[in-house]
Amino acid sequence: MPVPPSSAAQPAQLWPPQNGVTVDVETLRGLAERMLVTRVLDTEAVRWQRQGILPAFPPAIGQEAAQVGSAMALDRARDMAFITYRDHGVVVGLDSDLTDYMGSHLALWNGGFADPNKVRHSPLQAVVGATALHAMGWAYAQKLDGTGGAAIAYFGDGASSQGDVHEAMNFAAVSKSPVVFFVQNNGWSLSTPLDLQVAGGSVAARASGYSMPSMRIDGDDVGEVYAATQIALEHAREHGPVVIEAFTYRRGPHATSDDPSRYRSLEEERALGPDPIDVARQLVADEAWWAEAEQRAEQAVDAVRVQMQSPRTIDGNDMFDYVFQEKTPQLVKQQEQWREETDLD
Amino acid sequence: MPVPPSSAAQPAQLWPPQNGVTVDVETLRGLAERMLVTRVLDTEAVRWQRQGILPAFPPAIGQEAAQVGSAMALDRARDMAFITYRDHGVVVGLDSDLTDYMGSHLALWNGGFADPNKVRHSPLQAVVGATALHAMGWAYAQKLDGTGGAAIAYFGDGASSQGDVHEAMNFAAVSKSPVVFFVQNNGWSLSTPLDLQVAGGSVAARASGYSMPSMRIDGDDVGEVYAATQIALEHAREHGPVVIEAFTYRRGPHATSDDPSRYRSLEEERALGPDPIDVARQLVADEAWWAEAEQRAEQAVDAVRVQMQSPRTIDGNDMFDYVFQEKTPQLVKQQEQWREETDLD
Amino acid sequence: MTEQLSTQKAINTALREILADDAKSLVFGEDVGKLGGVFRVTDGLQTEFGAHRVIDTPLAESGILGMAAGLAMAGHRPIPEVQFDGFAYPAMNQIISQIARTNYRSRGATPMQMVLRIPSYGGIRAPELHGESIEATLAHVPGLKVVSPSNPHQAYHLLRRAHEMPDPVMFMEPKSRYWNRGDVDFENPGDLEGSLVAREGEDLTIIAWGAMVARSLEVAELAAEDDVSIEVVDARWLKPLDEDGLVASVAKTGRAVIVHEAPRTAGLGAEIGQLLTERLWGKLEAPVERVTGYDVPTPAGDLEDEYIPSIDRILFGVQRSLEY
Amino acid sequence: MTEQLSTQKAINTALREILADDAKSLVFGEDVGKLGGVFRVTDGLQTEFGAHRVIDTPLAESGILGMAAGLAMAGHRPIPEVQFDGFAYPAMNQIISQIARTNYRSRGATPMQMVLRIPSYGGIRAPELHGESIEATLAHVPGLKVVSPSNPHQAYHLLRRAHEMPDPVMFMEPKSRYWNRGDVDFENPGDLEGSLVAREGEDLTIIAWGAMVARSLEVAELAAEDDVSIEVVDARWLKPLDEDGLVASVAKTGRAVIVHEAPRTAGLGAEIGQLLTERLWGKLEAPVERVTGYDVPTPAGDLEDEYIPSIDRILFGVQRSLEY
Ligand SMILES: Cc1ncc(C[n+]2csc(CCOP(=O)(O)OP(=O)(O)O)c2C)c(N)n1
Ligand SMILES: Cc1ncc(C[n+]2csc(CCOP(=O)(O)OP(=O)(O)O)c2C)c(N)n1
Ligand SMILES: [Mg+2]
Ligand SMILES: [Mg+2]
Repeated sequence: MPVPPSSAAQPAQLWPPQNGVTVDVETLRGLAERMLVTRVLDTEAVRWQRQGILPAFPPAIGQEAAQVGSAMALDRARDMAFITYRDHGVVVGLDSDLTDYMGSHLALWNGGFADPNKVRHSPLQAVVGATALHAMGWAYAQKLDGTGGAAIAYFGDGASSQGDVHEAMNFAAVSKSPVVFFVQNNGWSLSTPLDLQVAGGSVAARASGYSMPSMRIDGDDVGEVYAATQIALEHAREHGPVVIEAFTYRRGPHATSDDPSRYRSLEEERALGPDPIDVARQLVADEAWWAEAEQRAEQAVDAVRVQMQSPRTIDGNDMFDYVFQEKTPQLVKQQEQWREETDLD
Repeated sequence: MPVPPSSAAQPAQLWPPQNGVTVDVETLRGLAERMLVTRVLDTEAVRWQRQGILPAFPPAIGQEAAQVGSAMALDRARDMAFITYRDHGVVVGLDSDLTDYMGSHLALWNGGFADPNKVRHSPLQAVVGATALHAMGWAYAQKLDGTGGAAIAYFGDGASSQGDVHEAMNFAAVSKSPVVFFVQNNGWSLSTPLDLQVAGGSVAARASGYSMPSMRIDGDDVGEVYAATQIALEHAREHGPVVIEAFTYRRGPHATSDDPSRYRSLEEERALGPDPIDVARQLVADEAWWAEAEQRAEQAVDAVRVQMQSPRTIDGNDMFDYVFQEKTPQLVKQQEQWREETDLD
Repeated sequence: MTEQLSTQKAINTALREILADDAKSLVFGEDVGKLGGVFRVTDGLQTEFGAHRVIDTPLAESGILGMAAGLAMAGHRPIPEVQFDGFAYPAMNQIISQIARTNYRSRGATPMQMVLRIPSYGGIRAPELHGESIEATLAHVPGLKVVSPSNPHQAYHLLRRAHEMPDPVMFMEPKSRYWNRGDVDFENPGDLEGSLVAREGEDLTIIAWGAMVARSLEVAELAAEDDVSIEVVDARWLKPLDEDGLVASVAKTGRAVIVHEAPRTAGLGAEIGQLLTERLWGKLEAPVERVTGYDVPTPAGDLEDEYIPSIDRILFGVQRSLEY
Repeated sequence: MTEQLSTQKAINTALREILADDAKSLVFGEDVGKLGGVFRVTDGLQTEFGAHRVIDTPLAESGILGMAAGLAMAGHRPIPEVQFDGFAYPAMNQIISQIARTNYRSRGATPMQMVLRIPSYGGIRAPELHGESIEATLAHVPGLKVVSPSNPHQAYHLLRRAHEMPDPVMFMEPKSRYWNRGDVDFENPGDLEGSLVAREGEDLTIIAWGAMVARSLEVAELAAEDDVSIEVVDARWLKPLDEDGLVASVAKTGRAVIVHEAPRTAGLGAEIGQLLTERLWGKLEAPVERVTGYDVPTPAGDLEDEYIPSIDRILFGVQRSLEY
């Protein structure tokens, strides 16, 4: 066969937008406020872990702009976010119930307590890469149902190495499903640096191989993230999938159990460029408002702490009750035996 | 994080070569002769299937140039091919024992009878995509051992959708392992056409996403395939992985059980451009030699037919003897029971 | 209304009716659309319901099952196919970590209502990985239900039933039986829960599923000539197992032989044997016998008959049990 | 020479010695290099043996196992790791279709000599999919061998032994026991084949593996206070199972309780129970008891203690068996 022309359709150039980016003050405040909540939640959660309230915690410190900015671009009436273990900022950005969400980090319940259909985000996904496929399937359903909804799949630079991410991107591009693949390239997958993880160093670079548009953005500038995600979502609704690669940095450890000094130096951590929270503060440029917002964030997180520590109605029965919609006789029997053997204690 | 520069290293441009391609007459004859053997084998095998000698067969008709041309570029002293169910031309191109190879299509033995280390190709792989990973691992071993050997992974446009292919390409590019990913883009994966399979239509287009060089070649021109594969192998030995996408066409059914008229029309099949065998005939440009080569090919395949039908020493014991290098007591017992219950028949 | 159909046609009919009745259902997988599937099980469905609901997907099983999970989260009721049993392995992560757990993870808010069709087991002289029996692997996974029909009537009704169930059902179709015909009574499904006595008998119970049911019925026929009365139970539901039904039959006969194609070690025969022993302690005349595939990779076609339990091997099992 | 080591350190020591002794061995997986693994099992190895032999791979389990297969084809003896049990699922296709079969497929010409290290089972309050017990799934696969050490001495010696074996060995490390210390006698491995009597007893045999061995020993200790003499057998090799060893113990005591963390249905307890019943027909005083995880996805940390067999639950199992 003669070689066909190099690429049928060059993917659309979505970024940077021709007219630049402007985000109005109200929106910026909304974004900044939620970034603050995320930061405080993260900082507090690390403390709660030390106090033994949480068994472990994976802080998102440094990724607030990427998470909050993208989540707030979603249309909660019809869109859906597929999140991982480190996407607290998305949960905050969607105004989801933080106590419900923390149920999962409390080791109370796999995935948390919230109903995904109400809060517009999935239970938190522990298997890296899986969000991409679920977002793709969910997005295909929106096309079928004509809802105009789009899915956003969150995953990391490490997750991008999973075969599932390739399968999802290819399926989505073939079927032109409304998905935004939102990669937080934070430089690290646990202890593994980008150059050992992502050949070529950029996940977005893979998009054109699928004839899919991609956007490489500063993930620490919340205005940029917000605007870019809006553009991507609109493109996705009309034409199909888009990859956003938000460059950011994991400023904390992989999780509370991790010791980053084993694999990266303090110098490296310090040479990062500005903290996204500081970037937002400059964008908002209203110190009085900022001080109030900080206080509100602390109150909000404190309320979570209080609620989190009041006892929840979870017990071993839940373990049996949610395996199926229709419980099997075996489970009924096992549950009975469990009750007998536990009650006798 | 500020967005890093678009792509650190643009992959090398390997194709077309600056000085064009010239393949000497002797080499061309060697290639053409093996293409003929492949074509005759395929044609005969379809007949054998109709006669009930083979339970099924997946002809490679139309892909002889891609397969023979690439296989003959290998250095058999140190390289290794990882093949699938449709790569007879590679087996022929490596002068591997065809009767041993046909053992697998005869349903005598999964993978055939040949020792991969001797014939320099893997047992035929039934799981699409797996060749890419095995080639990658094998290639990494060559780097460790300093053999200078390279692996070539054969797979199809359909197989390219498997997550394993992505994982293999990424690993290979990160570790700069000497692999050539040789995609036969024959337009179809069983009944599924390219546009439903490969977003964007080209597997090679994905290579740059991994900062890996790629070559898009006419897979029906055996000289081009041979030259391109040589270039790719040399690059791989020195610098790391390369993707070759050989554009070709599956001129036959997916397998003898398949009925292509259910999904493609005769018109489409006829509008294909020249048969690779005819291309080779023109390249050789020696009709007398060609006629003799055709005869030799028929004799060679006839010898295979004769050998294939003489009984082989395979019996149910083999089923137990090759599961492990060190047989388990359970298998010893099961084998005994099998003998008892079969001997009594 | 009763019609003589092949299992393949019975499943095709069930799929057509599901697609017609349930706007939220979709069928997808490799080559299920234009080709109608390698076994023609989905023949004609794309023409009738469109390429958006009967979808030729890219060649990627993890993707197919992950897509199914996403669709189910959106309230659709997908009916994906993996082309052959052995190609369920690349999808195991999506099946085990995702499909089996999403209902649990979401506390019932996002059920995984779907039927995964898996052409299963050996017997058609196919290459390796085209004749796997993966029921034990699936049955071990919390959150999955597993069913395997043995004839056209069962295939039609169990598929319709599985589609209605709110939990993920692994539907294991015995591919060697696709072309065998039998009566399908559309109006009278019979009981679709649990196991089914396929033939009554007094002396011994054979428990089988899929293609091994027909073979066990042949064995029972042969044994009857020697005045041995064998009851054949079609287990059908492999998860949950119909403990009471299986126990009832073996309580009556006192002896059980379990037949399956999967390798012996840690196969479902072990679970059923152990269950029967637990429930019928002191009432069994002999240990539960297993006639199974060997602990070897399903061999190439020419050795297939040596691997899959044959009539002779089942008869040996019966004899061992009777002579205990 | 005998030293007090944790299981984690014992495995680390074995790996260091293997890398030093065998130039064809390599260790790789996610974060095994610079970090030394999330459990520090590979601590220091990259510094000592170089990043080419102790490799931080990309985050892709199917890739890791596929790479291992390719390496083994080239005559290397890889020791890959999956970071947690639940992340073996994405690699199942490479494990089942490739690693378990390549020796067979090539008629023994390309053995798959490798050890896959899998930090396994629950007990550390980790999130979901970090506490899976996948031994039954692996043991059902023809072509794999499966072993699980229960203490530092076993961990050290079984790993060294597994590395020498010419077949692929799944090495299931009980992660909740990584930090428990015990004597490792480097010169005297003891018998490394088959099962091991961890405590002798007369009245009943508990069969366990991994972390459940220590728990069963506690149960035996408690039972001794009530004058019940329990023999605890550490099964160790889960494929092939040490049938003779298990049978010998239960022949002596007449009663068996099998303890495992995996879900009950189609777990390895079923296979062992059925085996014991087949081999000891008429000699058992009670049906073989199983004390196992429930048929539910391994729950989040707070419910973990409800799921994993507790001392109480094992004692109930013992009581059921004794009172039968
Ligand atoms: C399939 C799978 N393999 C391994 C892990 C263990 N693991 C959890 S997070 C992580 C690193 C992820 O890196 P990245 O995707 O970049 O996300 P980040 O942690 O940076 O947010 C690993 C290896 C996992 N969760 N899932
Ligand atoms: C993992 C896996 N899934 C499904 C199949 C069934 N199957 C065999 S060949 C084939 C089509 C392959 O197409 P392609 O990769 O383009 O190779 P070609 O047949 O064109 O040579 C399919 C779906 C398989 N062998 N392996
Ligand atoms: Mg990261
Ligand atoms: Mg093809």
